[in-house]
Amino acid sequence: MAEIMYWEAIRRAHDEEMANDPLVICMGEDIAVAGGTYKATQGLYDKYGAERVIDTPISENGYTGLGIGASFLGVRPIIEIMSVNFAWLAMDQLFNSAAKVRYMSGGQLTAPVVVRSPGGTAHQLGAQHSARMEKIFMGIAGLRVVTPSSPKQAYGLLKSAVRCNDPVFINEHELMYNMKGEVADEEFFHPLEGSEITREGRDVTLFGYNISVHWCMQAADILANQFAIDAEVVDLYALAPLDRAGIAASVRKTHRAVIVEEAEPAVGVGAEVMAIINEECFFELDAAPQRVSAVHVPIPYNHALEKAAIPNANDVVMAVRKMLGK
Amino acid sequence: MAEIMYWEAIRRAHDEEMANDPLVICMGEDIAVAGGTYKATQGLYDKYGAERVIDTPISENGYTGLGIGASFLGVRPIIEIMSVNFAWLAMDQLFNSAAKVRYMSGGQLTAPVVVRSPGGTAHQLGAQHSARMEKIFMGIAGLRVVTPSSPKQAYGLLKSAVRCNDPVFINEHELMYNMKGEVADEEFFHPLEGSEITREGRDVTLFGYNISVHWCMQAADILANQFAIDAEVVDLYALAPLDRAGIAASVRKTHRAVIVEEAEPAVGVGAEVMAIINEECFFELDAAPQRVSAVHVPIPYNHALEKAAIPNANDVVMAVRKMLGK
Amino acid sequence: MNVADKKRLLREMLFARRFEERCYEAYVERKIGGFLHLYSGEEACAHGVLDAAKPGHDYVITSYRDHIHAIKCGADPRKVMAELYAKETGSSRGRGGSMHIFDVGHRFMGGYALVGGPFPLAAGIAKAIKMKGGDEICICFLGDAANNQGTFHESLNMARLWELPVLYVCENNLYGIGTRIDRSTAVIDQYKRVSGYNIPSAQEDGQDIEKVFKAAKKAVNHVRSGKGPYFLELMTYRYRGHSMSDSNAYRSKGEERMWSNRDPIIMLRDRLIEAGHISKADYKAMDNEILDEIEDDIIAFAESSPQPRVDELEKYTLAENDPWVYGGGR
Amino acid sequence: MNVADKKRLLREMLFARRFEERCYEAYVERKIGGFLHLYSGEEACAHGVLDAAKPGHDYVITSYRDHIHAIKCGADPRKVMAELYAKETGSSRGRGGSMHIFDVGHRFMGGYALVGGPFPLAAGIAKAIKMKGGDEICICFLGDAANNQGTFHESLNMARLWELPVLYVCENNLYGIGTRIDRSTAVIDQYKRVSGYNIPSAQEDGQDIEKVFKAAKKAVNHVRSGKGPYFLELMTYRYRGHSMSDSNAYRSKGEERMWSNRDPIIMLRDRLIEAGHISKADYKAMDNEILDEIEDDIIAFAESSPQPRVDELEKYTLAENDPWVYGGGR
Ligand SMILES: Cc1ncc(C[n+]2csc(CCOP(=O)(O)OP(=O)(O)O)c2C)c(N)n1
Ligand SMILES: Cc1ncc(C[n+]2csc(CCOP(=O)(O)OP(=O)(O)O)c2C)c(N)n1
Ligand SMILES: [Mg+2]
Ligand SMILES: [Mg+2]
Repeated sequence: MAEIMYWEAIRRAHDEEMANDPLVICMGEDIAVAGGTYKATQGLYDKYGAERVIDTPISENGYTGLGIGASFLGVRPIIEIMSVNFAWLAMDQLFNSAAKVRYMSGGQLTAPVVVRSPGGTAHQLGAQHSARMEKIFMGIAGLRVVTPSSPKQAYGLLKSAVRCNDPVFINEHELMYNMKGEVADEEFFHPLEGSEITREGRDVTLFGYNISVHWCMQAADILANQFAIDAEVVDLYALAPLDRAGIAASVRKTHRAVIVEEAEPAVGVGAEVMAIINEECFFELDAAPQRVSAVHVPIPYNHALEKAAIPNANDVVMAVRKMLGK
Repeated sequence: MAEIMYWEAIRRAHDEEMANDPLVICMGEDIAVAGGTYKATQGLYDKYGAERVIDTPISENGYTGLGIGASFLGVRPIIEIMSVNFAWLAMDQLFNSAAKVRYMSGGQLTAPVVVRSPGGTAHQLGAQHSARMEKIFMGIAGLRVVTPSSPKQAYGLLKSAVRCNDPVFINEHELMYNMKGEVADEEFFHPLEGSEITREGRDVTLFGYNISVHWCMQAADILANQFAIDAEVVDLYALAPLDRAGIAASVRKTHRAVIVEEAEPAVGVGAEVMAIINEECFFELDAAPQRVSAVHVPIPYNHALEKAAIPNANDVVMAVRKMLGK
Repeated sequence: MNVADKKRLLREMLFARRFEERCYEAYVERKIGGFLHLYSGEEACAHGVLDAAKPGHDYVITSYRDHIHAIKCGADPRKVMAELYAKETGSSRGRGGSMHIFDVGHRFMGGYALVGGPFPLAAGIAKAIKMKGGDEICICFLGDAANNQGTFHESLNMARLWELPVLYVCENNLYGIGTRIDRSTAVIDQYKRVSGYNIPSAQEDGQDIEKVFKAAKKAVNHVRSGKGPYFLELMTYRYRGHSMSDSNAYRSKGEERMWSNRDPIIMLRDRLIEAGHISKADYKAMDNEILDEIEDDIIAFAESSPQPRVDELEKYTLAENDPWVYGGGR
Repeated sequence: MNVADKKRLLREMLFARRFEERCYEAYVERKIGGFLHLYSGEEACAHGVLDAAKPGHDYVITSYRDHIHAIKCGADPRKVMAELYAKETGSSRGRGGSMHIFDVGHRFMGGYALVGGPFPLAAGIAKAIKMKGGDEICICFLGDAANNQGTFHESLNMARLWELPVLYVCENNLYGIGTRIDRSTAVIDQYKRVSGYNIPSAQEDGQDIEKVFKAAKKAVNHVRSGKGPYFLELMTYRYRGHSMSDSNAYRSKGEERMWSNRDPIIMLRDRLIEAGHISKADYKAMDNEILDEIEDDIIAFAESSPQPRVDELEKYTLAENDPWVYGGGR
């Protein structure tokens, strides 16, 4: 078991899957010769060559569609979109082609592409480079969405996504590529559905995903140490489909829920999880579920404003304390 | 007061606004010489000429961006995207440019464009022409979203949208263009925020928008006549921002909420309204709020399957009866 | 092209015409729903090009105006009609409809309803062919107005950059719905637009199937021999409105007459009659045979086929029982 | 271009270079955050083109590599620096940052961070100019790699179709981040790519400001005289990595040396010295003056300016107190 970084875990998954199947390719801007903005494909160009590790022109809709077309014939492209903000340009092919082709062909065709992209607000990248778009990908039938919160998940989710016959969008995070974590030396595959209890607790459930799992964990520590509140943390690594049963099971246990998302609240993960709780176990609730979300603004460049726009562990602590009157 | 059709109301709003301000233009595919797929711009080409009523190439991102650029200088483009499914192609300019330019320029620039597009499932148009995408537009800061449920709203909302300094997306509906309704002969402007109580009631609130308001009204009739249930219907014509106060006020009165949306449930209007209810008036609820939504599938061509995928008044009745145990 | 081929193509094109016109009727009778885009008038394009290629072996992809391309690739016309009738026996099991005919067994990779959507998909199919090392090519048929979509530009650049075996065929019928080409496009000759990608190209009369065949042969050979993409523009005309909901009011009678004087079927028929290869009576008999086949075989099949089961509404949304969803099968 | 102009331009370009290099330092000192893209090496492009136009009168739009374009349009360098320092006195009130400099008062319509995003915006600005009947033109500066974006194709077609007064300037520095142009683009000469839109175009040495000026004069005159769009490609080179987070490892030392031998500032300086219009000492004095101005005036202003107020986080998201939100003001 080695401690490796999130980007190394992604790189390893690429490498193993490319070694395993000659039809696995990867493509994206600056991913080949330069090894990728976040190093997720470092060294693969030298190892697998230009036919399989492809620097694309700046043509997001074009190369995403190209990858989808190739996947019709069994090629398994891993497409990197350098920043999720650029994915708006590729939504047409992702949703109109990849997500719908199985259905509209009556099951004849499928588009087993993986699209990876870092979402999230990093360090002062400004309004056009700080969008959090996971909610956009989650709402459309025919696409799976996962979002790793650790190197282990980053590795295992990508491995499964490559082999799964559905199109999968993987929402990564710019601030997490250098995060370290244990990843088993043996090959493994992470489920693309479900959720994970990252910390057991009895008083309240904190639902997080991707970076917000870490805020939840920090908050749980503070709550335990300073306020004697025993929080459960649930990692929603699968955003589409969401784990209804897992969400409900935790709420049935704790009777309280706080959903923590880095994005603005409107029609987001928090709203959907709340709706699921309402539908599945409303009368189990001892308090109104709460969202901890970003402020509904384009992200400002100024650092203090940026920090004020995005939630943090302290916001989670405050929300829980308010909910429990402590 | 004349009874006119939804498309005629839109056409009239175009015409008046173009007469009022020489910088109002309209553009889109087949909207000029042919008068628009849904006749929303009929006759305007002859009246205002090719400089102001513009047939565009099939370049959704391009012409949307062009409209946005023109709006920087005070031109007020009304852009028709023939079907909301094609709007995926224009999301880049709409969200990366129009929605963010005011913020990232520190208030120096604004993009007063109106983008109109029919969403919704019509008659067997298949997976690539039946998306309901209002939820996608609602989640991003910097854009207003409205959706008319009647000719009156279609007229009044477009009028205000043209004059408002923010970018506004108007979600219309293919099945509603021929719907008739009263529109005052005198000019008027409809607010771009708020909600409207379409039917007063005491037992449960049915929240709808656009076409689903009509399902709610039908359902309310059936509920009143057959089950002695007195439903209130609230028309959420403004989807972004949503009317938190109006939503809460109605729930405080009826203590029960059903949200009716034509779209698949995931991260949609229903989820957001539920979240608002949870946040604003959770302890006023006598029952778990419910969503009545589409089935989470790409829309099939077959008519029976299509009907099964989309909710209707009867589904609303069933949901309310179940909630009230009647 | 020998006489037997010409006769066969005459029959195929006539079949295509009759098939499409029968769809028209079925639409009016409300047996077919949704959007319906007919190919009448353009038959020489698909037939000429695909006769010069290997239908069923080469991959083909196109827009919503797709019935005839599918059939020419080998799709069973009964299944195509059943699809239009929204039946479970339809080529897309009644889920797709007219705009989404698929017959992957015959390598017809589908009709797509987003204008410009197939450009990159075709390049991707060609990329896969190249990786797998086959001698297939991918042929992408699209309209003139589609070339204004950004995907055209992006795809042609990549196709050339990576030398992909893809043949782009532009069926230039002069209109995108009701907008005449000169009102949407700065450069009218579409084959000239690809010079910005250094892709060889040609323009040809799309009504004369012998000319189409010859131009396509050159194009197909170019692509199949590994020289990269090719762009072929065929000048043609659709007789009907853009779709069934189109009034077709924007075109002059004179223009329509001019084009119907160059009907691809009549031109080939008259040539064969003139050369003494067939008689008028032969032609009439063939036509009757086709009409009977369509009625007795194709329509009957579509009519009598079952509807999809409503409890299977959610099928085909995602892969079924995919082990990797649960972390792998081993 | 007379001697006074040349001297002025030498100063402007040197100022630009020093400004950018000072940004570099401030970034290293962590005074500036986010992404920072510097223009060093490319100064003759913006200065040559805009000197041939009417900065402050003509509209200008560009990408994230935008400081110098803004300043040349008339933006106060102190405000630009304050923006990089994320201060309330910054040109975008500290909300935009390096990639989003705006100075609408001087008709600098912004820097945008989505590659290819400004193509249609520029066409739209030109459309507005045309509607309003002014003699302004819109000048859109973008990189070589941006031309592979679909918006390039869509915008150039519309610009030509509607004869819009827009000048597209391609600053071809041979790379898009770490990808050399021949690895992303099938046709290397960018000015040739616009033949598909029937737009007149030219390619020019982007390091020699006199040549740039001359080529730009022709381009600007063309556009201003109502003949529609024009495309000007300038061959140039950036000295720094793509942004501060770029290692710049993908370019050879030889290539870098070749280009620095054709430094736009040094070339103009040496020409002026050779012709006896300035002395080495003059140049040195000018440089010192600039360095002092940057330090004492510009950096000092940025340093001493206040931060935005956190309670104003939500300001500028939507228009404030717009009466039409509430159904009109009457
Ligand atoms: C992205 C997108 N934009 C617009 C449309 C609406 N639309 C359908 S067909 C069409 C015209 C296409 O014309 P052309 O490419 O010439 O093909 P033709 O129908 O003439 O064969 C338009 C605008 C669409 N389906 N998809
Ligand atoms: C839509 C989009 N895709 C990708 C990027 C990432 N990116 C930023 S700059 C750049 C290279 C652009 O190169 P070029 O257009 O030549 O301009 P230069 O930086 O060389 O001036 C890339 C790929 C982006 N910002 N936006
Ligand atoms: Mg056409
Ligand atoms: Mg460049």
